[in-house]
Amino acid sequence: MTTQLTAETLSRAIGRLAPHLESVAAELNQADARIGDGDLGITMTKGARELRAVAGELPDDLGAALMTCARAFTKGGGSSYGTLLATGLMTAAKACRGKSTVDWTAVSGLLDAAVVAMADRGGASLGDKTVLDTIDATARALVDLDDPAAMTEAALAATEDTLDRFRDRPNRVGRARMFAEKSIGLHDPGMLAFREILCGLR
Amino acid sequence: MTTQLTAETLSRAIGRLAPHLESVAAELNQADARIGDGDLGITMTKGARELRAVAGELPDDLGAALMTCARAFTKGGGSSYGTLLATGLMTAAKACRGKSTVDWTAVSGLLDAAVVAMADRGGASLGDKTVLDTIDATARALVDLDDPAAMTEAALAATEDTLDRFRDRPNRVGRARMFAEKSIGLHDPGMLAFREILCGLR
Amino acid sequence: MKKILNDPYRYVDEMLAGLTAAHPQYYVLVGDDRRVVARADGPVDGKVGLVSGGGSGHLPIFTGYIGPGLLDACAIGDVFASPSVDQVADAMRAADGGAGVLSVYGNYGGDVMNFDMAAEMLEFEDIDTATVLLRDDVASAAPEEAERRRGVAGMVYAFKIAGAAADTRADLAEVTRLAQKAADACRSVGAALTPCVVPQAGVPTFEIGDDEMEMGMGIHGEPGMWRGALRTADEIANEMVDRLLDDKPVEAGAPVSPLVNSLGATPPEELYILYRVVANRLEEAGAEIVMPLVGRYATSMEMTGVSLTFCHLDEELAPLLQAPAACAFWRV
Amino acid sequence: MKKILNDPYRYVDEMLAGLTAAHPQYYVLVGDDRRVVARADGPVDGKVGLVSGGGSGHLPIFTGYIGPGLLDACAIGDVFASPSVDQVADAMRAADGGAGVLSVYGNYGGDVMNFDMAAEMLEFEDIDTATVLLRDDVASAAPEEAERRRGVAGMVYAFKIAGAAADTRADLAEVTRLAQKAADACRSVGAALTPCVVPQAGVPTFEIGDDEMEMGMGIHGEPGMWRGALRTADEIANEMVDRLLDDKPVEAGAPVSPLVNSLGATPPEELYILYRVVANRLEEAGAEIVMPLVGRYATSMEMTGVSLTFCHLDEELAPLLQAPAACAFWRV
Ligand SMILES: Nc1ncnc2c1ncn2[C@@H]1O[C@H](COP(=O)(O)OP(=O)(O)O)[C@@H](O)[C@H]1O
Ligand SMILES: Nc1ncnc2c1ncn2[C@@H]1O[C@H](COP(=O)(O)OP(=O)(O)O)[C@@H](O)[C@H]1O
Ligand SMILES: [Mg+2]
Ligand SMILES: [Mg+2]
Ligand SMILES: [Mg+2]
Ligand SMILES: [Mg+2]
Repeated sequence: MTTQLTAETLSRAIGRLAPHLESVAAELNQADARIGDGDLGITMTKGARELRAVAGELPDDLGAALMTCARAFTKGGGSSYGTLLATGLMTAAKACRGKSTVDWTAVSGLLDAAVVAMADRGGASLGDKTVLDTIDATARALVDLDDPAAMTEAALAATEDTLDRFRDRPNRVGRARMFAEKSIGLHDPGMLAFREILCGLR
Repeated sequence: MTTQLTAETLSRAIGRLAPHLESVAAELNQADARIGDGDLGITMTKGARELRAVAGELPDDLGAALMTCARAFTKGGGSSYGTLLATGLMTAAKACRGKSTVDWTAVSGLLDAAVVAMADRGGASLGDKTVLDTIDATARALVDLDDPAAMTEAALAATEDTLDRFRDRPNRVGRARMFAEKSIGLHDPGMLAFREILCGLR
Repeated sequence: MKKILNDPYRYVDEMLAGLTAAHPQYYVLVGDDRRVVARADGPVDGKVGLVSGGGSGHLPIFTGYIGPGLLDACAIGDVFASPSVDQVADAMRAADGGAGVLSVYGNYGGDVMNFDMAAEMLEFEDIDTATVLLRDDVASAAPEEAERRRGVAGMVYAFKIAGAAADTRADLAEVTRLAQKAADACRSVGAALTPCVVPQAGVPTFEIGDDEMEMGMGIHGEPGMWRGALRTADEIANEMVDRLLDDKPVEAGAPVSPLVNSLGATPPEELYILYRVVANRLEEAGAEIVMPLVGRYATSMEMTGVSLTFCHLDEELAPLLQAPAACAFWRV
Repeated sequence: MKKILNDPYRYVDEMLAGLTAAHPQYYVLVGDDRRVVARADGPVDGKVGLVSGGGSGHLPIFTGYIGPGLLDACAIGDVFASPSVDQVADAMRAADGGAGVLSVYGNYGGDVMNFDMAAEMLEFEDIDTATVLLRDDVASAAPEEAERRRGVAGMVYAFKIAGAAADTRADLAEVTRLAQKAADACRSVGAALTPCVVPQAGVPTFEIGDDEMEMGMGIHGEPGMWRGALRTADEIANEMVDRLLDDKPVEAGAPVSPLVNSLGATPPEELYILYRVVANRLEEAGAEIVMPLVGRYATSMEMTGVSLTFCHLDEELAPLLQAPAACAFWRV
């Protein structure tokens, strides 16, 4: 169990992730339609397609590989979620530049840094009921973990827990802010999409 | 019964005509609405108002007096009917220029000339189911008559007869041409308005 | 079809008050009943005066096209109703710079009578007049009856070309010849998707199903050639091009200016989608596309729909179309 | 709300193809996925490049305003959707004439993220960038939260003034200062009467009763301040003027440019009826009216409704607003 995160790991993860994201696109569109513009599934499908296209030829440098993945989400669509994911991935890319392997225990810190960059990019704070809250909870849950399978389960548990905690609060940023009242009782679509990413990594 | 047509006759006729036209405006609007734009009553009301305004100060010259009446129908509105009436009145005005009296027997000829001018102005022919057909029939009916009361009754009889003869034919000019099929079975609004003019002169 | 207005009977007067207040450099209200708009810097001495007019509700037609290189005055009726004879005569007087007055307007019965009668009045005042009627709507009568056709967006070309001709200080006969040539060069066809509301009437000008369109409908709701399910942009554009080219084919290499016009509510986005096809088809037909126009040039208030006009040019007309001109709605 | 289109997913691409084909003297398509439009004669060497962009469906905003004295490039998203980071970065590259790039656009969350991220990419390429956000919609947040306000038709003034400033060859800091000053000078409020249809969605953006209007509604259907029975033109104009002057009063004698803007279907006739009141009220308030604009400057396709913008000018901004500029939709 002393594997490490490499470009090869990323490439294999994409192989599982892409088909899963495509299979849940309709659900994500629906969730986004309730309090947004209903395109979140499209965003994830487009991202998945771009990821597939690069999965086979990721550079060995983990930073460069992560940057390639980030670019998959800045092409094609201009959705908030895609840009935020790209922001998070680029932050990780910068941290990993020049390394071909990274310890699994570093993942928690990478997620922390991503949350900071994404908050900066989108102007949201923790507690605003966005994808940030699930990533932050995941970062907490992964501290010191070094087994990828166990990490995925821990991340999912933290994410489910966050979804539940936030369901009855209002959305405070993005398109959903317009429907703050309506959003009470509904899951944030971006949080749901993050859960599906984790499911896809399983 | 050897009276003649004078400016004074016109002035008194306006006194009877104007209120009558105003009283039938709604009916004429309705008739026009069926196969046109529903403004014929408005046109007649506006004309009546302008006529009232000039009735008291008609010049003695019959030509000038008729020209003043014609102008009452070129002001304010731009409806076809107003312009056609003005065209007919102006034709009569030209024929009467310089005279302060005209024999009643001349009226038939004045109407004939008016029909020619109006046909020229509007491009319609006799038989197209327009006001021209009633004026022409009236001109026929008035040949050699010289008693104004008898003339009005003869004109009305000719007009009623023309209305009946044309009812089941299609309109061939003006706005109503668009609704040629629909116009079968309906009286032409301009013919109806001519009947009301005659009624008002009674 | 909701409208923002006050008293429907004051619609046109308030509109003209706002129009002339917003653009005093172009427009000035003249005439007793404030239904005549003239060029702010007119009449232009020694230039043939250009007059148009008709019912309101078609901006920029007619009044909008007053300005240097365009019209000198317009007589403005109520919405979809002819201006009065006196108003037309006032417009002609306002346009007269001593070289005579040419009236350029659409072939609608009421307008023709009133312009003709006003012209007779002007002749009494020793002002020379001439008339050019637009009959560009191919849907409004068969080719054999082309004289009965109504005038629609082709007016824009006639105004522009007549305006440029008058600016050269050509005499009334020559300006009339060129305006007539421009009018004869235009073919148009429209399609309506939704009606509009005449303020004083308060009800839609016609009824049409939620998924229907009518090809060939006139700008006041005059019946067209077919009504049926809404087609795609490419189908609509192709049918319109076919109808126009059938009526007047393009000569190989000849310059043609196409106008893809919104009847009001249809947004420019859709006009550009149509324009792709129009441009391709014209090129296929061997035309040289000159000064394409895409936008709202002749409308019926909030009607949804489009019209397509081809103006078939030559060495004489093309430079006149491209000569400088300015009004609040269009600059060349 | 019937639309003339082909494949809804090709709506924007076909629109851009038609736009650039119709006006090649102004616009050229660049970039990998043909979602960037740049000035046909650009980039202009040594001039600050001006970039804008955002979701489609607002013509002439954004793309229409590319031209001399105006913008240099735009990145165009799907209808009401942000362009991608890569598209924005491509627009910035296309606009760069070596003096840096200023982005001027409306304050919408997705756009802000994507422009910011693209700007970071450009910094890597040693291109200086700056940003000015429009936040002119007074209905979108209270004065205390003015930072959260959305950008609407005030963009037109910011584009124009920034364009004129860039034309003087001022440097990036100075063009940014003037563009920011123009943005800060604008206040807008809109009212919607009917919704529009986003092609890919196929349904109206909101529902509203046949006799209702909504004051303060945003251009994508964002909720406004009140919904109620349709008011008269004068009532609507007066309320809008009140709201704008409450937010930013006119200084006596100060130049103000008003923009009475149609959201799409509302015809110019109605805009002029509104303009009467706007002009009277501004004059009463002591303003000097400069270059009033009335027309379709910032729309939401076939939406019925209007917006009113006041741009509060001074000796520095007024000449920039009135400096020459040209695009297919507007000439100054
Ligand atoms: N400014 C923001 N900061 C953080 N998260 C955001 C922000 N805006 C949107 N999100 C997240 O993205 C999700 C919506 O994504 P997406 O559908 O792409 O938005 P849009 O269609 O409005 O561009 C939200 O549910 C939320 O989790
Ligand atoms: N060209 C014409 N020639 C003769 N009569 C006409 C002509 N056009 C209209 N009319 C007559 O005028 C009547 C309609 O008048 P009016 O309502 O004023 O028309 P519009 O409202 O279309 O201007 C018709 O019923 C017909 O009798
Ligand atoms: Mg979304
Ligand atoms: Mg979106
Ligand atoms: Mg009528
Ligand atoms: Mg009428």
